[in-house]
Amino acid sequence: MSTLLQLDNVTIRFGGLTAVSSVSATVNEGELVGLIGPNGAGKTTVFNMVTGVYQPTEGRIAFGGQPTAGLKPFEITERGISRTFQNIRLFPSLSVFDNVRVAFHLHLKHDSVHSLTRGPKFHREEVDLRDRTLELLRIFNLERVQDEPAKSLSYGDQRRLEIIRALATGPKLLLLDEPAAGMNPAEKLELMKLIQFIREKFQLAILLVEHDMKVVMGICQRIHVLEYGRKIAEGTPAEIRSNPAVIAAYLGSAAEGKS
Amino acid sequence: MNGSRRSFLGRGVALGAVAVLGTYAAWAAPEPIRIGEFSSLTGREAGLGQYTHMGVVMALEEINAAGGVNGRLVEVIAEDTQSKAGESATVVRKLTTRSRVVAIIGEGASGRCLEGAPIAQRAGIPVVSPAATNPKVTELGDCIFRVCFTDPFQGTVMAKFAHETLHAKRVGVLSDVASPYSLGLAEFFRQRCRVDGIEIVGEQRFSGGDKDFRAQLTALKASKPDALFVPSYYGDAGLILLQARQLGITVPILGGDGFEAPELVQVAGAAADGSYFPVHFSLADTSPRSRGFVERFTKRWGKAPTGVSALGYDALNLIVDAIRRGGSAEPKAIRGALALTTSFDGVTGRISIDSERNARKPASIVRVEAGQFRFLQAVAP
Amino acid sequence: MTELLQQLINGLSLGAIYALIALGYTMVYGVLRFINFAHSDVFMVGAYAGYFLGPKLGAGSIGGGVLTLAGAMAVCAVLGVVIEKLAYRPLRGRSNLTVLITAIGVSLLLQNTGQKIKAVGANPRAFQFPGPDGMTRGLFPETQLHFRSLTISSNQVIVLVVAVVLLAALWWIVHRTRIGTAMRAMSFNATASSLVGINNDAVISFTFALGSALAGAGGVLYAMNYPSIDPLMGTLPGLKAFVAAVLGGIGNLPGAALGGLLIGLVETLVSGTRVSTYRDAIAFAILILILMFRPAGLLGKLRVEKV
Amino acid sequence: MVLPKSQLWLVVVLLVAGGVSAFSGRIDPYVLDVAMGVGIAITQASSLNLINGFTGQFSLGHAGFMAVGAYSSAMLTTTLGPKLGVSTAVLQWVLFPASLLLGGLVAALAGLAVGAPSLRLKGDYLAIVTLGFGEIIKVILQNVDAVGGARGLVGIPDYTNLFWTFSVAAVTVYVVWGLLNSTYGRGFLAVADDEVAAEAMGLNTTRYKITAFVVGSFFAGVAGGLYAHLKGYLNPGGFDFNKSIEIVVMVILGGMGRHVGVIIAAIVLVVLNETLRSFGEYRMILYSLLLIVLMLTRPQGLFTWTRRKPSAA
Repeated sequence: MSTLLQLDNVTIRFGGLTAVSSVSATVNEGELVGLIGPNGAGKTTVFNMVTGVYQPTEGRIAFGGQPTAGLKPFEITERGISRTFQNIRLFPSLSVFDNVRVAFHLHLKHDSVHSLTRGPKFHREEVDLRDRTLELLRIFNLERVQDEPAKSLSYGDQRRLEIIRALATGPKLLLLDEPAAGMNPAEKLELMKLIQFIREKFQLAILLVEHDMKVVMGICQRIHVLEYGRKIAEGTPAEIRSNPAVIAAYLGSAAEGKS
Repeated sequence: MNGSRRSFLGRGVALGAVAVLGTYAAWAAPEPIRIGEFSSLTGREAGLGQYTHMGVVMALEEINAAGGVNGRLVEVIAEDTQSKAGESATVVRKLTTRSRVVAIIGEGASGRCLEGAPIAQRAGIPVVSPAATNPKVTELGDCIFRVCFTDPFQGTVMAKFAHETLHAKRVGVLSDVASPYSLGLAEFFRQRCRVDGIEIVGEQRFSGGDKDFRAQLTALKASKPDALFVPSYYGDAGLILLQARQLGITVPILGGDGFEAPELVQVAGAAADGSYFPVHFSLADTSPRSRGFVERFTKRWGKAPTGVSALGYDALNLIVDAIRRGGSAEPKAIRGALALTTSFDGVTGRISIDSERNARKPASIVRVEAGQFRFLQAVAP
Repeated sequence: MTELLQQLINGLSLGAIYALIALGYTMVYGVLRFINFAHSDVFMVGAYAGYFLGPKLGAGSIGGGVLTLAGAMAVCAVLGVVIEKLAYRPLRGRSNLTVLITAIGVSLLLQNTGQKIKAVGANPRAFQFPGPDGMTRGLFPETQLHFRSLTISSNQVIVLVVAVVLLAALWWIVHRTRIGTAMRAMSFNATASSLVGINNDAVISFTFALGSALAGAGGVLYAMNYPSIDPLMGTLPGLKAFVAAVLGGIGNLPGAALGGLLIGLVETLVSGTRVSTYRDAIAFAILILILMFRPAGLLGKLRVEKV
Repeated sequence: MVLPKSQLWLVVVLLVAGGVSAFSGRIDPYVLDVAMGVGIAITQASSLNLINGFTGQFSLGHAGFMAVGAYSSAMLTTTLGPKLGVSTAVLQWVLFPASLLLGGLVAALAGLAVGAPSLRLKGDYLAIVTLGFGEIIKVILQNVDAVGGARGLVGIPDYTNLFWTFSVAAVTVYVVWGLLNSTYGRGFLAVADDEVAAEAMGLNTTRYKITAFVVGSFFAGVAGGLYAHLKGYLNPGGFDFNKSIEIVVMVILGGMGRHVGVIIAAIVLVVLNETLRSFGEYRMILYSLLLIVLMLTRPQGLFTWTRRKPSAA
């Protein structure tokens, strides 16, 4: 198994605040990795650095062996990283269908000029993209609402649509930011199956930020643990469960929360 | 400023009367002669348009009270250009084709006249501008006339005045970059100064509608002129005079016909004293014709006329005179008769139309003294 | 050197007025996140309020001048609150653009109604008041103070003093009173502020009253310095003040004051040079340049979008 | 098959415009003038709609781009036209379209120059930069004697006719519609909805925004050329901030990001301006009241009965 994503001593500071400090981590091809930690540990910040929203202050991120420094988010998506957001960020006024269709953008052969000349090649591609979009929607059972505006979907469906949209970019690595947030236990179970299914069906690696221990422990092969921007542990779910530093971090924060 | 509405009502009454008479005696009363007017009745230069319009309406009422011309009543169809670019072309098209007017008065502002007049020219409808002083206006074509003097005339006259009467050797110029009127005057003033050997020691610009001229005036003051030439409209001029005196500039300030309005003195107060400008028509003019006009105007509108009121009054009377002389209300005939105008007795002076379709008539230079415009001297073309 | 000093003084007094108007833009933006285009016409109304109140309140003396100023501010405060209640409040929660167009509508309404009302009219009016001796006088007794070849008008001093007093009062209200704290809370997070029991509607009304009062003061001071008023007089200073607010960082009170002073100074300094006719262009060019390097304005903080 | 149909529509409109134009001699010139004003307004509003409505930018400088196009185009026809020594018909049917193209291209360049550096600004900041740009253009035009300065540019030939105005309007509408109705084009809407998400989905949002700006400015410039050759006279003061606002109002009244609504709004506002003319001084009061009442009662825009079409491949 070769390394897909590699973080070497990555640090980012906002003004005086060090949000992530010297974190190193890897995700291998086809692997399902969890990234956990108490609130404010810097998990989403790591996502934002990986996807190019923020540039790390120090350290190096490489994807497929190539450094990603200086790349814009869309260029990183081009390389094969796609993501969902902690607070759902669909295109609310676009239809469900268009939300997914737009994400095929990277694979488009046509551009503004073809949109105007509208030759046979343009049309063939549009038909092809429609089929691929519908196929994706069908897999996830959303084709019945394809013409609804995305904002009218239920919360669970919006979460799923966001994952579908991310898949449409054709990623090698999918970053999921708290996909189980706001779900009830039954939905969480459903989600775990869905994540497993995606990984196998689309043959990709997944990096998962999640609060729910059950979900993380249940599906991840490896887990990285952050606290206050530092990595405090890494290992299999079993290792993490018995790691004293992790227990301290979680119990500590739990104890604080209760007092 | 309620001129337009009252005129609208007035016109309504007149029209109503015509209509009522018409239903009973359609065979007897010929259709009125329609004359168009386009002016800035609203917007930034509404003052200019409304004062002109009041003069036009007064002329109209007098003409119709006297039985019209050639046995027909006259009707004026006024359109508003809102002081905006792009409107004049449309309203002139409306006047020439919709309202089927035989002649047009307007517009006082040179810029909008340049936009609207070519359309009348193409339609062969004569235009008489009351107050567009830009030389380009009558160059537009053989249908375009004016009853006012031109920028070259004013600029030249004021330079000559600075030289001969004020004995100025060094002058400063402050002109409005957004106004073709102001730039034109400044240009011809400069040309004449070169001829007379007056040195232009400072040149500053502002943009119409500005309120603070202290920076430019401070710079001008530093160049120690004997006189300042400030071609601009009264709105800006009032503030310029005020601020110039506040900054301790005591030399005479010369302006253009745009200075003439009661607001100049209202705004500048005592600071207006010692400024000089040419007028088309002086309230202090003692000729019976002018005095009568001022009296009738004041009675009709409850306020004194300005130069453009008199020009608007003359513009309509000149057209009607041409209809009378030519014996026809056809645009072509009116144009022909207008071109042949000699010694038309207007309230702004004896007007002759020259081969360039400009009015040849004397101008008066006034001096502001204790808030009054005092007639100083007449200058012939 | 004297000329430069003179220009600086002129610029400072013009800038102080811009600052007063800019504060209103910025305050409304702070709590409602929209550009109140009608603000420049509230400024115009302020000048007319001063024009009509002046003779009744004894303009021409120091006391009368202050009363007139206060009266105009009160009129504008009421006007601001009324505009907000009638035109903006029903649109609460709608898109910014909807409110923006409404604001443009209100602005056009004020301008054109002004032109039509007989007492106001389209023609410029002189902002002067009849004195007992039959001569007209300004809002305040006026003298020219000379320092060597430097000339400072007492009006310029008054503008600066009034601006400083009003800015201090504003600072006190915003930082030392309950309603000011509520304003700050709301501009920080409107939803949260309503959750902790702040009456957002009251805060908005108050903000409009405050901002409009400042615009009213600006209008009177502007008219006093440039005593020719007309219904369209608000447009240009309004635009400049708006630029000032953005320059300083819209939503930021000291930023608006700083932006106003800067625009006033730049304008005056440019006016005295060869490129004076490019003055408005230069003011905008500076704004654009500053925004290129500081996209949130001079003192504004860029809100890092949470992803 | 949708796509030949869309192009068919374009051809039909062009033919009708040509046909009607051939008989324009029989139409009341005033009506003709207003009709051409409508055509130009449709071009202006639709092109701004691409920027403000569909891509979610907020430009307040459309009049500036229009001015750039108007002056470029008018300079070409007034300086080159008389030197060519060919018939007016040739000038009107060959030189004039070339001048419109030139006007569009120069405006598009200006759009690029303004758009590229300023697109990282958002919302109100972008609005003020575009507004500033418009004012800068106006001031420059006022100061350049070669284009008439403040006096304005006189003697522009009246080449604009029904055919040209409505052809340009039709092409503009087609281009905006065509750009948006493709997988590529949905990207404009995605950028308007959520830039961060769009970027994360691999969309080069900057490129989208610049494309919208450049295409929008191009057609604003062409509209300017039409305007110049309709009015026959250009004055920098005519392209001020209020002109930009007029166009923004059309877009918002029509419903941001609606094709048909914005066209209707452009027509209605031009016709309204003429209808209210007889109200004289009350016109602007009525206009402003109408604006306020409309926004209070139909804030989503006046002409938006249906939901935006969800998808059209």
